[in-house]
This record gives sequence, C-alpha cells and structure tokens, in this order.
Amino acid sequence: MSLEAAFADEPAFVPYLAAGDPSYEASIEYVEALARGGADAIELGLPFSEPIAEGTTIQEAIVRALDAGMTPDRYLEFVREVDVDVPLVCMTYYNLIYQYGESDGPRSFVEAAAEAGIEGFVVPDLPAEEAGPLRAACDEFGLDLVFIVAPTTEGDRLETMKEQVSGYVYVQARLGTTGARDEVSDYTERSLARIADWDVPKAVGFGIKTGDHAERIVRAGADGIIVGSALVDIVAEGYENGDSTEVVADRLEAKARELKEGALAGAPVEQ
Amino acid sequence: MSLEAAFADEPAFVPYLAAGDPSYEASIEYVEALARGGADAIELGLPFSEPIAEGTTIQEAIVRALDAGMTPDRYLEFVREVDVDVPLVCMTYYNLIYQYGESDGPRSFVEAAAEAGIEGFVVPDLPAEEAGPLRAACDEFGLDLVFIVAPTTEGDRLETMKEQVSGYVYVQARLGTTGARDEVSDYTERSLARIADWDVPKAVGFGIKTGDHAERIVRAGADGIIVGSALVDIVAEGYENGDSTEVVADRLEAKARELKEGALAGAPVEQ
Amino acid sequence: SKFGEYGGQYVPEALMPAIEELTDAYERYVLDNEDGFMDEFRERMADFGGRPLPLQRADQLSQRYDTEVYLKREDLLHGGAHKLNNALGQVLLAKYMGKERIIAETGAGQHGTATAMAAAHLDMPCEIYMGETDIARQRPNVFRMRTNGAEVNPVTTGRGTLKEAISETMRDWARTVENTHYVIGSVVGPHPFPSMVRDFQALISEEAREQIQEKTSDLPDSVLACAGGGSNTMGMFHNFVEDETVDLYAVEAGGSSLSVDEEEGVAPNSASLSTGEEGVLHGARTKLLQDSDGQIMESHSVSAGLDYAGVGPELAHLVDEGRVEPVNVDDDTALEAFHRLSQDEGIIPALETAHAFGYLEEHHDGLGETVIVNVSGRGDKDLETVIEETGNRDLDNAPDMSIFREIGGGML
Amino acid sequence: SKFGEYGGQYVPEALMPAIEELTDAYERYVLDNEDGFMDEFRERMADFGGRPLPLQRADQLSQRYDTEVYLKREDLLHGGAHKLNNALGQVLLAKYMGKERIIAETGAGQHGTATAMAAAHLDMPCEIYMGETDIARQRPNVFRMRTNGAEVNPVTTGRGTLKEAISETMRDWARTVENTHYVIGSVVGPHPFPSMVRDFQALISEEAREQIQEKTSDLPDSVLACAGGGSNTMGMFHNFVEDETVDLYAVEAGGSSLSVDEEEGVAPNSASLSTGEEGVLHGARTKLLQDSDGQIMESHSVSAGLDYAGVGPELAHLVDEGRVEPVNVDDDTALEAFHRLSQDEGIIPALETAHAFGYLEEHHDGLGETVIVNVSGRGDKDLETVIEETGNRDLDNAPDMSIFREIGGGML
Repeated sequence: MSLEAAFADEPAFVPYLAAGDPSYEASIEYVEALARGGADAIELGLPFSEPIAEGTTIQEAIVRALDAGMTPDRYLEFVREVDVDVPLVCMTYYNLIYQYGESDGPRSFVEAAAEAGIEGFVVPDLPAEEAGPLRAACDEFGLDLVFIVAPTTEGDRLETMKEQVSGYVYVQARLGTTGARDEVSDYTERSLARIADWDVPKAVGFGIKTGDHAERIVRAGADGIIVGSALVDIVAEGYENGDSTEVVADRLEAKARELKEGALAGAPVEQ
Repeated sequence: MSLEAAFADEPAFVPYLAAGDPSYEASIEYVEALARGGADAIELGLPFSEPIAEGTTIQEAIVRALDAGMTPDRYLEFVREVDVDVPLVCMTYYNLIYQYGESDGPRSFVEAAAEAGIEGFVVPDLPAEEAGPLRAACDEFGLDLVFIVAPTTEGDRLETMKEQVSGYVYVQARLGTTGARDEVSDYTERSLARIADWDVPKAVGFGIKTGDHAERIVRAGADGIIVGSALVDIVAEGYENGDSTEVVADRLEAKARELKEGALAGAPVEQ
Repeated sequence: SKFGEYGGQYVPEALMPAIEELTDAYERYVLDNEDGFMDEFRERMADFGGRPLPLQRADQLSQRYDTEVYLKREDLLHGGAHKLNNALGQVLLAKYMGKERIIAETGAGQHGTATAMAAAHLDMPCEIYMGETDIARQRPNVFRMRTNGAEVNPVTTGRGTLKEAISETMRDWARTVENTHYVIGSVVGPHPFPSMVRDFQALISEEAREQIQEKTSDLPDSVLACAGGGSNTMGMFHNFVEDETVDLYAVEAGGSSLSVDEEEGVAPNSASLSTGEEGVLHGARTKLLQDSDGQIMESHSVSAGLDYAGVGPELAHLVDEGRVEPVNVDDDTALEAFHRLSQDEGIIPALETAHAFGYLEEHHDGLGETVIVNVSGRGDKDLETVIEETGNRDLDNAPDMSIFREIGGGML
Repeated sequence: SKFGEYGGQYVPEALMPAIEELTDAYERYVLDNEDGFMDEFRERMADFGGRPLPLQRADQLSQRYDTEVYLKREDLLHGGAHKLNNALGQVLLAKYMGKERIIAETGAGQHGTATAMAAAHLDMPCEIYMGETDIARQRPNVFRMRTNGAEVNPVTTGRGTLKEAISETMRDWARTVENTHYVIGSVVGPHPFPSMVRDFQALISEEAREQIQEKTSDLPDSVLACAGGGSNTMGMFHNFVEDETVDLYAVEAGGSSLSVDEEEGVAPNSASLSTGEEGVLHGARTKLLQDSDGQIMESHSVSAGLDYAGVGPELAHLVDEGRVEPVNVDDDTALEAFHRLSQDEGIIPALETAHAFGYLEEHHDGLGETVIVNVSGRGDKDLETVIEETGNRDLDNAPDMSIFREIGGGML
C-alpha cells in the first residue's frame, strides 16, 4: 500500500516508535501492536547518535535502541521481519542515509530500504534545500519523501517543499521539538490553511497525547495525526518498571486504538 | 659601668637574649646566669612583631616573648629588676623606640630606658643615615648608640658610622642574618682592618657557637665577641623539653663560661 | 553557503526561518556594515576585549629552534581566550536583530563563559546549557558564568556532556526561535555560522598579518593554530589564505592514538581533519569522527576544548584543497609543550594551544624561517588537569608539585 | 628618598650596599633611560604584557549613576592584574644590573605569579617565599608559579603567612645580596622601591590620562583606585597628581569594622591610610596599623591582596598633604560591588578592585561628571572566596550557586 493510500478513506493514525527500543525483539512486538491498534502507517525510527531534532523522550528511546545494538543493517532486517500490513516510513538523520553502503550519497540506503519494504522517508535534519540527492534516489526506487512543515515555514520555502514532498506532509503543530503536551496548539488551523492547496495528505504531529487531542486535530482539518512521544512514554515506562513485552504491547495497542478512534471521531460527517 | 669600659681590660663576652623568652621570670634568671658565666655586657632584646633582621632562631624567641606578654613597659620593668652588674644594651627595632610615650620620635623611650638602667642601643633596622634623632636622644641622656658594620659596608658609609658610633661597634662577621654556624668566617680580619682606626671597641658577632670560635675571633683582632643564637638555642631547647628554669640557667651559665674562656684564650699575651 | 561540498544547512525545518533571518542579518550587518554594526563590533572588541593584541617574538623559543617564532597573544583577550571575539560579535548581532534572549551550549565551559561575559556587557538575558558531567568537571567555569549573571541549565540526559547540551540547546531554540539567538561557539553548525564565526574571529589574522609585516617586513613562512571545532584556526588563517607562500598548519589533538575503537564507538583522539570522513553533523556537511554506519564516535583529548568529533566545514574544504595541512600531536607532546611555554616564555597556555607548540617542537625544521603560532587561550583553567595528567606520565620537563600536594587539602 | 617625613631606608646594614646599588641603578636605568632600559621595558610591556590597555566606558554603570564611568582595564594585563608592570620592570632591571637570581615573597600569590612569569620570560632563576598557610589557601597560584618554573619555598615559621615570608626573603637577601635582586611587590619598602615601583606602575595613569582626553577632551573629575600596599593606587594616580582639578580617592579595605582589638593585636580592616599611625615598617616610615606600643597589628580583609598593615610612604604623604582622599568600604560592600560589576559589565573584578567599585556605588553623587576607576585585576582567583563569603552573608545581588554545589564534588 502506498503512503498516500493510507490516508485515502478516513483520518489516518500514524504512530512513531524507535526501532529496537528497548530491544530488537520487544520492538517488533510493539510495532505489530500499533498496527493491530489501528495504525494506518508507521514511522519507524532508525536511531542516530546525535538526534538534534528530538525531545528528550525520543532522544532517550534512541539511546536505548543504540545501546541494545540497533544499526542500519539490523534496522533493515527489522523492517523485513516485522509483520504489519501498513506502510513503514523510515525516520532518521541524514548522516546514516548518507554513509550507508558504497555509494557517494543516499542512493545505497534508499535502494536497500526499498528492498526491505520501506515506503518513504522523514529526515528531520534535511530541509528541502539540501534534499535533492535523496529526492532523486527516492524517485529512482519509488519511495516517498515526507517533509515537515513548521509553524514558522513561510513564503518561498513552502513552494520548494510543495514541489518535493510526496506521501504526506508532516505538519508540525507547534514550535519545539517532539514531545507530548497537554495542550493542542492553535497553530494547527493556521498551519493547515497555509498548505491548503497541496495535493498530499496533511498529517499533524507534535503534542498529541490523547484521543481527545486527536479528535480536535482532525476536526481542525488534518487528514491524519502523527503520535510519537505519547507512545514512546509507554515503552519507557514499561522498560523502567520491568513490565513484560506482552503487557507493554497491550498498552500500546490500547493507546493506538484510543488515538485512532479519536481521529475517526473528528472526521467530518460524510455527505 | 660604661659600655666602653666593659671592653677595657680583656676581650669582652657580650651575649644576647630576648627579654621575656620564654617567660618574664625565667628570662630574668637566664640573664643573671649569663652575668655569672662571665658576660661583660648584655644585649637584651626588646621583642618587635616584625623582626626582619633576625634569623629564624631569634625570630622564634621573639615570638615566644611576645606571646608571653612582653611589651616596652614590661621590658623597662625587667631592666630595673634584673640583678646584674654589667651594662645592658637594648637591642630592638626602630618602631618601638619611635612610638613610645608622648614624644614625637625616640626621645621618650631613650629617657625611660636611661632611667631604667639601659646603657646603650643596637637597632638593626636603623642605618646611620636615619639615626640622627636617636643619636641626639642618646647624647641627651648619656647613652651609647652601637652600629653594625657589615662585610658589605664600605666607603662613605663607614665614615658616617664612625662619626656616630659609641660604646662599641658590632662587626657582622659574615653576610646573612643572625644565626649560629659552624664556620668562623674569613671576613673577620678584613672587616676589622677596615675599621682599625675607629676609637671604639670592636665586637664581632654572627655565627659564634663555641669557645673555639670565640678564641679564633679574638685572635683575629676583635675586642670582644657577641653571641646570640647559640644561647637562644639553649633557651628554646629547654622550653621545648620542659626543662626547669634552673637547669636551663645552669646550661646558659656553662655556655657563657665556655665562650668567655675562649675569648680570653684568644687574647694577645700581655707585653 | 557552501565550501566546496562542505557546509550547508542541515537543520530541523522549524529552525530554517531563524537560519534565514540570521543569514540576512549576517549579510547586512557583518558583510555590509549596515548601521555601523562592524564599527561597533570593532570598537567594543577594542575597549571591552582589549584588542589589538600583541604579536610577540618568543625569544627563548626562537633561540631553541633557530627560527623566528612569533606568538599571537589571544590569551590576553578578555576572558582568557579567543572565544570572546565570536561571542561578543554574535550577542551584538542578536541585539541588532532585536532578539531578547541569548542561549548557548558549552562543554569545557570556555564558550559559555565568553557568552555570559558578552551578554552581561550588552545587557542581554543569557542561558547556558551544560551537561551535568561537565558541570562537575568544570566547576570554576560554571561559577564564572553564574557570576556574570547567566543562568546555567544542567543537562541530565545521556552522559551529561557536550552532545546532550547541544541537543538541549537546539530544543530550546526550536521552541523560542522568534525572540532568541543561539550563539554557536565555533565555525561549525549550519550556514551562516561557519562564515560568520570566522569573520568575527578573523580579527586575529587581520592584526597578525599587519603586525608580522611591521616587525619583519615580510609575511611568515608558516602559521600554526590548534584545531578542535576550528574557530581560532580559521580566525588565525583567514587573512593568510590568499597568501600562497604562507603554509597553514591546523594542529589537531592526536589524543593517545590515531586509531579508533569501532566496537565501543570511541576515537581516542579528536583528529577529524586528519582521520575523519565526510558526513553531516550539527547542521553541516564536514569531516567527522564516525563509524562505518555513520554513527558519531566519542572523541577524546587531554584538552577538553579540542574534544569534538566534527570540525568547521571551511577547514575541511581547505584541507581537501591542499591549502591547509592537517597535522596532529599526541597528549604527551601537548603536555610537554604546555610546560615548555610556561617555563621558557612565562606564558601558561591553554591545553588546546599547547598542541600547536607541540607540533612546533617536533617539526620546526620544516616550517621555514618565520613562524606565527596562535596562543589561542591561557591555561589557568587547565592547571588541575595538567597536574593530574602530568602526574600520571613520565615527562621530561614537568615541575615537581609533590610537596605542595602535601601542604593543605585538595588538588587545587 | 623621602616623601615629606615618610619613606627612607630603615634596613639592616648588610642590605644598605644593595639598596645603594639599586638606587644607583634606578637613577641610571629608570630615570635616565641608560642603555635604553625604559625603551626595552615599554616594548616588553607592550609585546609580552599587552599594553596599552583600554580605557573602557562602562555603559551600565554610567547609566546607573548618571555619571560617565570609565574603567582602566589592568585586568587585561598578562597574568590578570597590574602586578606584572612592576615585576617585569624589576626583573629586567636586575638583568641590567648583572644579577643572576630573583627572589620575592608573596602572600595572596599575585605578586609571586607575576614575578615567576617575568622571570621565566627573561630567563632568570627565581625563588618565591610563601607561608605554609598561604600555600594551602592559594594553591592555584602556587601551581602557576611552579608551572612557570619558579621554586616556591614554603615558610613554616610563625603563622606561615605574609609577614614570615617577608622575613624569610629578607634573610635570603641578606645572605645573597651580591648576586640576587629582591623584587618587592608594592610601593613599600626602603627607597628606591616606593619610587621605582611607582614609576613602573605609572604606565597605568600615563595611558589613562591620554585616553580620557581622547575620549572626553577633558580630564576626569575623580580617579578611584583600591589601596592595600598601594602599587595600583600610585600607578593610577601618579600622572594625575599635578592636575589639581582631579580628585584622587584611595579606597581601602574597611574589613568588618574600622575599630581595632588591641588586646588581640588585630585590626579587622586594612585601612592604614584612613586609621593608621605613623611608624616604621619593612624599611620605610609610613602609616601603619599598630598598637600603642608600636607592635604591628594583624590586618584583615575579605580581599587577601589588600590585607597588609602598612601602605606606600608616598601615599601616606599625599594623604597628609590633602592631595589624596583616603576612604574605605567594608567587606559586604566590596562583595556586592564584585557581583555588580560581574553582572552589569561582564567583568569579574579582583576582590581588591571591587572595593573601588563599592565606593563608587556609595558615593557616586560626590565624584563629579567623569570618573575613572582602575580595574586593577581580574577576579578568577577570588571566585572560591567570593562564593564562600557570599554564602555567609545576605547580599542583595548574589547569584544562587546552590544547585552547582550539589553537582560534583568540592567547592571549585
């Protein structure tokens, strides 16, 4: 299933987890639980040692995954092994994509990711201006390249991104790095208005913790919601408390269901 | 007895102790023991808080005396009380002389010292160039002012001192501050030669520890010997070991006798 | 915004507008001296910073090496290192841009103290992020920052060192970008930082180039500067880059070894120009210490200030072009050089700086008749480290400190 | 050799020839510039020391006091204080005199570090006497001296502080006077030291007088400098003494109280100009803290560098003449001023220096429109003391250091 298709019928729920957090095996279970809970696509983080765009929650997830031995090759193995029927998006930093394999640039990794079953990329330290080589590689192997639109993104930069984006656009609902907050920002509507004419689905992220948040975001016009920290928190808590993989997986599935139902509740009544 | 008279008949032995070291009472006994041992005159130190011209041995004696409550007034009382029939020379620093009493300058202290029975002064931080006011006060009250001639003293400065000195001249046998050394310096003869035409007795000090030293100094032409550190060492050792005042006084008397006998042994055979 | 293939702007989208705003401000104020910005910058660097700083002939070293050795005395800059050139420049620029708040990260604490000083001088609220481990290691610098009125925010994530502090500062900036300027401490990060920091630091070589010609009527044969992130390096090289007869040596920290431990992810050196591979870190493409996957290695040097896995992209480019020679010396050589400069010239250098003098000792024969070495900072801050590290080694010229350890309490 | 009734040469006879030799050398080399001595001195103070140093307008303080406040930035001199002006001058003079060895005493350690630096620079063997108690209190300075290659001789007599170190240095000099020069650290001691040290330090006011006229086309109304022994004070005042419209304020350490405890022999201040009586100490007649017998009192100040019972004889004379106004501020005021300058101007001053700013805070109304304050040194050395002393008091502007005490180990 293509990324865009994941948003086709109803408001999409796109969860994020760092692959390999807190272990390869548990992480497989957790990703599968999210799919069972209603995920329409999954952003699967490939951990990088210097995650400058993340909040502390996800930063710590990345540290756990790295400490547990996650590498780009293991990640691809993970992608091949995980049993879900929704599209997987690789979220990582550019240096890992850039260094992989023999190629000078991102081509080797894109090729390998495509072979493993990745449908697209989100690269938070790669603005549209620097994205040419990755865009070209994605085109070559039929993958999408998702960009993040921030509340501060304006003018010409919106145009540049609009030209390059595919799959969906990640709408950053408020300023700041990733992290769950109680308040759903007022930025959402304004952000969506600025990209109303884009012909890709608009997924809104940053700060969504509950079904209620999800509902309000969708009601404000989003085609989908992206949730990371609220889910990573469940993984972290389970890890710290020594809960079994099954228990944590159940919690993730339940949370996923809550968020997906919230998103559905916010959907406009069909005409 | 005048200071000069102390040197008249035979080589003089001039010991030094800090008044009040380690206590007022013990110190009285010690000074009297020196007189019994053969002292011809005694340099009695009035302790000053910043004794820049002393070696560590005498510096520590001064600290002990100050800690035990010695002051200029107590010093004068000491001078009145001590029972010796040899002249006492006050050895101190200029600031104590300068500050004493109501006068602007040294006059008050010189007057009080004369009344108490002091016969002269040695002031190691008062070179001849600055000595005018003290010289005048000593003249007024009939006291002597002893100067120190160092190995480095030369030329015009010798003249200035020759004009002002009275009682005796303190010949510093070698460079350095006070302190007992094993070697008797070669400087002695040369130092004495430079002041051969002075009409005051020449007493040599610095580094004399034994009767043998004393003998060699006198043989080299000295009219007397000045001994400080070797005696202060006895006081310090007795203090540290908790020896009784009597025992320490006996040791001082014995050491004084050794030094006096040494000085006599060095005297030229009478013609 | 590129130096050959290096440089660029690899930052989160939320920061791009700030980066663009800064680029615009850089071009207007720094490059075009709009509103007399550069005039005010130079004036403040003179009156507050103490510029110009001397180019001093090192009498003893000149004799030792039979070479005319000149010292560019950045150690005399207010704060004790070249860092203020950049910190004051950026805080002043933030003021011109109408920003109301300054943030910065610091590892060894030198950039933090310089930024705190500059912010106090210009009456700007200032917060410094610093890892908890670094806070414990660099307490005097923490107290200096606090004394200058800066907030110091302890970063407790991860190992509590520079990398976590950088992430935390980025996070702050991503939240507060509209009223806050992030003062990056070296010629690293996204454009325009590498160019802008270089331009502020270029006062060093602007002065030195003029001074050496006054003193010798000629250009030097070689110019040496230590290189971590590379801000003193680029500051010292910039005005000599066009002088093709002048050889430029970037002296990196060779640490204990140039080899790496991929398993542990540790490089026991900070020689990214000498041994690093091209990659993307902290906003720029440059040479990095990384493993074959592209994960960043933990670097190491006896000098905390050189201890960084990246390097300025312009330096990486100048190395590729053959214009700058990347060299390095190990910890022992740097420590010996520290003692040599202290004893022979009466200048206690920063441990960073000591690396440049270590190279001079080892290779003075190949440097020509006249050499300038940038004394990038003073070493008061490093005394404790030096005493400890010297005690663990067998160096020829280390002073004996043993009796002073016995008198009184702790190390310092 | 006198300043009115003050000054003179109250030294042991054995030292008089050395004092005469030094007087001769002072007259020839310093006063008459024989063999270009003063030219070399000035050149080395420029290249090695970093002179001239800025006269900086203090923007925040000027606004605070509605007064034009200018700072003479001696804190930027190599070594971090005005001390090098004198130390380098004397070590260079010793070299011209053919001496082969330098000795000095140090209490807080500032003069010792400056002398060790100067001796290293000029390749002269150097020994510093320092009381054991001071060694334990001022360890970083001990390590700096050793790092510069100086021997540091611990003095164990008495309380192991400055006075014992002075006596011990005198003893050394009395033994070694023929080949050794004793570098006295302030405008104290026998002639020619007070005049000679003043002349070396007078670079401060020579520059400041020219700079203030460049900046304001006028002379200042007031000049402030802290006063312990008085070397920065005389250096800052000297070239203004003839300018009768310029008021000169010597700001002493008021400590915790101006009263004295005769019983204990302790003055809880170091205000010898304000409260001392005429007497003779360390070779000169001057104003002293002494009891009614003439015994020297133990002085006290939160600033170790001001903690001295005497003062330069020329200052005593200028006070008697009415040319210099002796004033003082207490420990609390000095500490508050320390924090104020650090926070408002981005300059961490020495605690000595902070006293001058304390007076400015309390009395700015009476100082006229333009004031110069001598920033005699930087305060890195005082951070530990300031944190401790600040923690014991209730000061309005003290930064909170509590969380940083919890992170990591000891105080600094």
